Amino acid sequence: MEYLVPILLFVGLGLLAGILLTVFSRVFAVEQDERAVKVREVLPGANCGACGYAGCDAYAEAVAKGAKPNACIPGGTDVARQVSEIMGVAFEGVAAKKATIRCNGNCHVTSDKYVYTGEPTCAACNVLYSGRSTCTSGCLGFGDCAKVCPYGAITVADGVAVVNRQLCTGCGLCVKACPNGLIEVFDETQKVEVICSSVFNTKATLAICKNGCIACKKCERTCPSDAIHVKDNHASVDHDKCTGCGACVEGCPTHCIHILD
Amino acid sequence: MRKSWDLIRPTFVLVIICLVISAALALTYNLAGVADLANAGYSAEQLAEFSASALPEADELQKVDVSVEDEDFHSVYKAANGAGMAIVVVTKGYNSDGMTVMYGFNPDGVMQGIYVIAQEETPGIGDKVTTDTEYLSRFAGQSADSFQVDTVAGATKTSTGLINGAKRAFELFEQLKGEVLG
Amino acid sequence: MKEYLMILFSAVLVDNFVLSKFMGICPFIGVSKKTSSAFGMSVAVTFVMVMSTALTWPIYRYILVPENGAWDLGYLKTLAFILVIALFVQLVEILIKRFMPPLYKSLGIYLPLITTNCAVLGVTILNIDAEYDFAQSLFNALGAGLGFMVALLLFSGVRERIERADVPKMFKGVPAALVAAGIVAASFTGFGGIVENLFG
Amino acid sequence: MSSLKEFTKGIIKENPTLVMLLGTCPTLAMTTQAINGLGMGIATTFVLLGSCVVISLLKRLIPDQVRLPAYIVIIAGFVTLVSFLLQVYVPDLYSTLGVFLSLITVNCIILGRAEAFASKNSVGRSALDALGMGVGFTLALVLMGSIREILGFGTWFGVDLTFGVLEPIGLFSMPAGGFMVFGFLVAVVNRLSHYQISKKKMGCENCPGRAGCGGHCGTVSKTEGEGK
Repeated sequence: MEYLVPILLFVGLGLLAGILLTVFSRVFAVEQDERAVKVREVLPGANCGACGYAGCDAYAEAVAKGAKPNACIPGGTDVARQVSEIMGVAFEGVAAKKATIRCNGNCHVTSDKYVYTGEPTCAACNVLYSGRSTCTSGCLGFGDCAKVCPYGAITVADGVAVVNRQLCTGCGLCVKACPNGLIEVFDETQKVEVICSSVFNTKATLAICKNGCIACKKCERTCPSDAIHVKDNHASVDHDKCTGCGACVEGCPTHCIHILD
Repeated sequence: MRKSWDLIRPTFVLVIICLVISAALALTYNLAGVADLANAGYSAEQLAEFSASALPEADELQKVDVSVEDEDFHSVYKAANGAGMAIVVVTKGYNSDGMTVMYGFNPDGVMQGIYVIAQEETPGIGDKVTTDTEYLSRFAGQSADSFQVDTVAGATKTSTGLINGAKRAFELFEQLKGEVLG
Repeated sequence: MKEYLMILFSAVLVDNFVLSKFMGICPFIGVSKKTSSAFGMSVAVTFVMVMSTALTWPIYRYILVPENGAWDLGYLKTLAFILVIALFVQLVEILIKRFMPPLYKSLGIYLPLITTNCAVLGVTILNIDAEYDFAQSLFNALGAGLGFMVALLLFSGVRERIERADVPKMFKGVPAALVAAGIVAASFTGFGGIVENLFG
Repeated sequence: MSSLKEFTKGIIKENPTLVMLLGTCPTLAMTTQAINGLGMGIATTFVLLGSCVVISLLKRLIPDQVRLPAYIVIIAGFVTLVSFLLQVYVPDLYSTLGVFLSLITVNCIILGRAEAFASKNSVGRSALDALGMGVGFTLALVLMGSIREILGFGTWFGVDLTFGVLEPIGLFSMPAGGFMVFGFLVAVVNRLSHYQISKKKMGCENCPGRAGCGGHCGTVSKTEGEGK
């Protein structure tokens, strides 16, 4: 007797479980385009939004409905190739993008207005007289961008955030995290960038930061392809015209234009 | 045939697994005789250890099955050499899980001793009382009407638990005296 | 009614399932990084706990160990309970995915994690060990779920502060969180004597 | 991987408790004394070995819709078997393990290894891997148990070490102490392995909670370690 009842009980439970599961998975199947599921598995899953969609799930559904298969920047070329295979669409290369932090005001070249002992985040510090460093548009060094980077590509060295271009996938999460908007994401092939976003005039910048762009317009004159212009007291590179010749780099008196490795 | 087999295959596999496992368990459970082991209560050596402090004169305790339904009664034992009986009571101390305590009595109802079998009292505070032989020895020689044991400062809840257990044991002694000591 | 409240409060405060009974620690560490995900997780866990108690208690009382003592299959309770819980969670996941996609987006992703949660199976078994009747078991499950929620929310708040504090490198991440959990657990032992005399 | 490596990886490099942070419920609950930790470790190893072998035998037969219930029934079957053995032969260990014995079924290590490893590899490799994980888990538990017992009760495997002079610290036998000792241990392991801990080895994609915590739930991720 004690053998029969447990066996009957569990066979019944197993039967019930099996039937319910198959029925439920059949009847209540969400008409999910299985291509979207396959694309979702290929995507890295960092939900970074570089593709312009709310996350990987949203992007996968969009691809199933015909969105461009190579918009996943962090995934790079191999993800783009897999996605286009799944969708059976012609594969186009993905322009790999890298982030750059346009400030080199480390602790050796600039100083602080006050000693900040509050909440150790750039966002909080930026509220107090727009940041502790004398340069109000410079990097605060609390690493908000480092914390948000899913790939650990950004580290804070000597009070300035630095991007490790090998690890960076150009997902762009750090751009939103920086209160001073110092970070810009552009094609990996573009090598020249002005590493300063100072809004102060020549005399003020000279006093504040040795690495700062003093808006002397020397680079504007030496640039053969008219790709660099000084706007609101600091030079900025127009990446479409810039050929990466590096003429402006030597000319710059404070060496704030860098060739990115 | 192919399509329908795919449909029922998962259920079939799950049923087979459930069947095999439940059969195996039922088999081992009954063969190994786990059932009668489960509610065998305390083993002989454990009883000897308990009675050493709860009912010293008793040589060997035998379990007596009585029909007492209330919640805090656990079990009752008769001393083989007629030295009295031991009642095991579950009493509430500081911890809500309660303590299991054995109280020993000689035939005319004078408490001989007490032994705390299991307790979950707060380590370092409550459980000190349950192992403090000096305090436990105060229970010996108490009788129902002249019961006088005070609580321990700092572990009032645990010691009150032991005292309430003792009072409950006295009531149970009166109730079961006839049936157990005969 | 007083007795039910007693069970509920003792499950939430005194023997809190996470901080004193040590059940459900895996999600407690894994999911409590953000308060929003912590809240989502604890709502899902509370729901599954109450529903699985409602399912498993009758199975035990009327099938495994019936009153008339026809047979005693108490030893099979673990097997039966975990099968029922796993089945229930999987069915709920399918239903929510089909009928309430937004809810699935926020809560559904935690459902597979709940089947392997010690607290859910723990509640069902403790209900049987404590010989609670049906109503008491439901209150105990609700208390356990709320206790899980209290612990998780409290801890995710603490954890977000740890994230910002500069913790020595070897303690970064989980170790600091665990030590903080130790302190929170220590504070919970303070509730020990309250429940009994809260209701006199 | 050579079969020996398969076995040893579970003990140090990918120790389920201290590195992967799995199976934390029994780790904290059952380590008030070293002997309990040992008992729980051995019981879990037995169940892990048994279920991994059976699951890797049946891996092609179990269709995907019923994969989770089928695995759980197999694991629960082994757990009930272990509880019979303990009840008959080691009753006092059975009473100390109590409810946690039946909670081995939902121990994250077992289901984790079953899904991540046993359902993809041959029987031999799964058995070795299960044994390695089990031994690693037991060692971690005994280590935790010893620390908490020495500090909390002043004894080690029951042997009194305090010579009546030292006063044991009650905190360590309480839940709060458990969390702290576990935190310190993970920190030490973190330090010893130079922050190379990463969930990736265990396979984040197999962990049922990956959606909840976005891939690196609580451990210092590999890349972050090198980035510094």
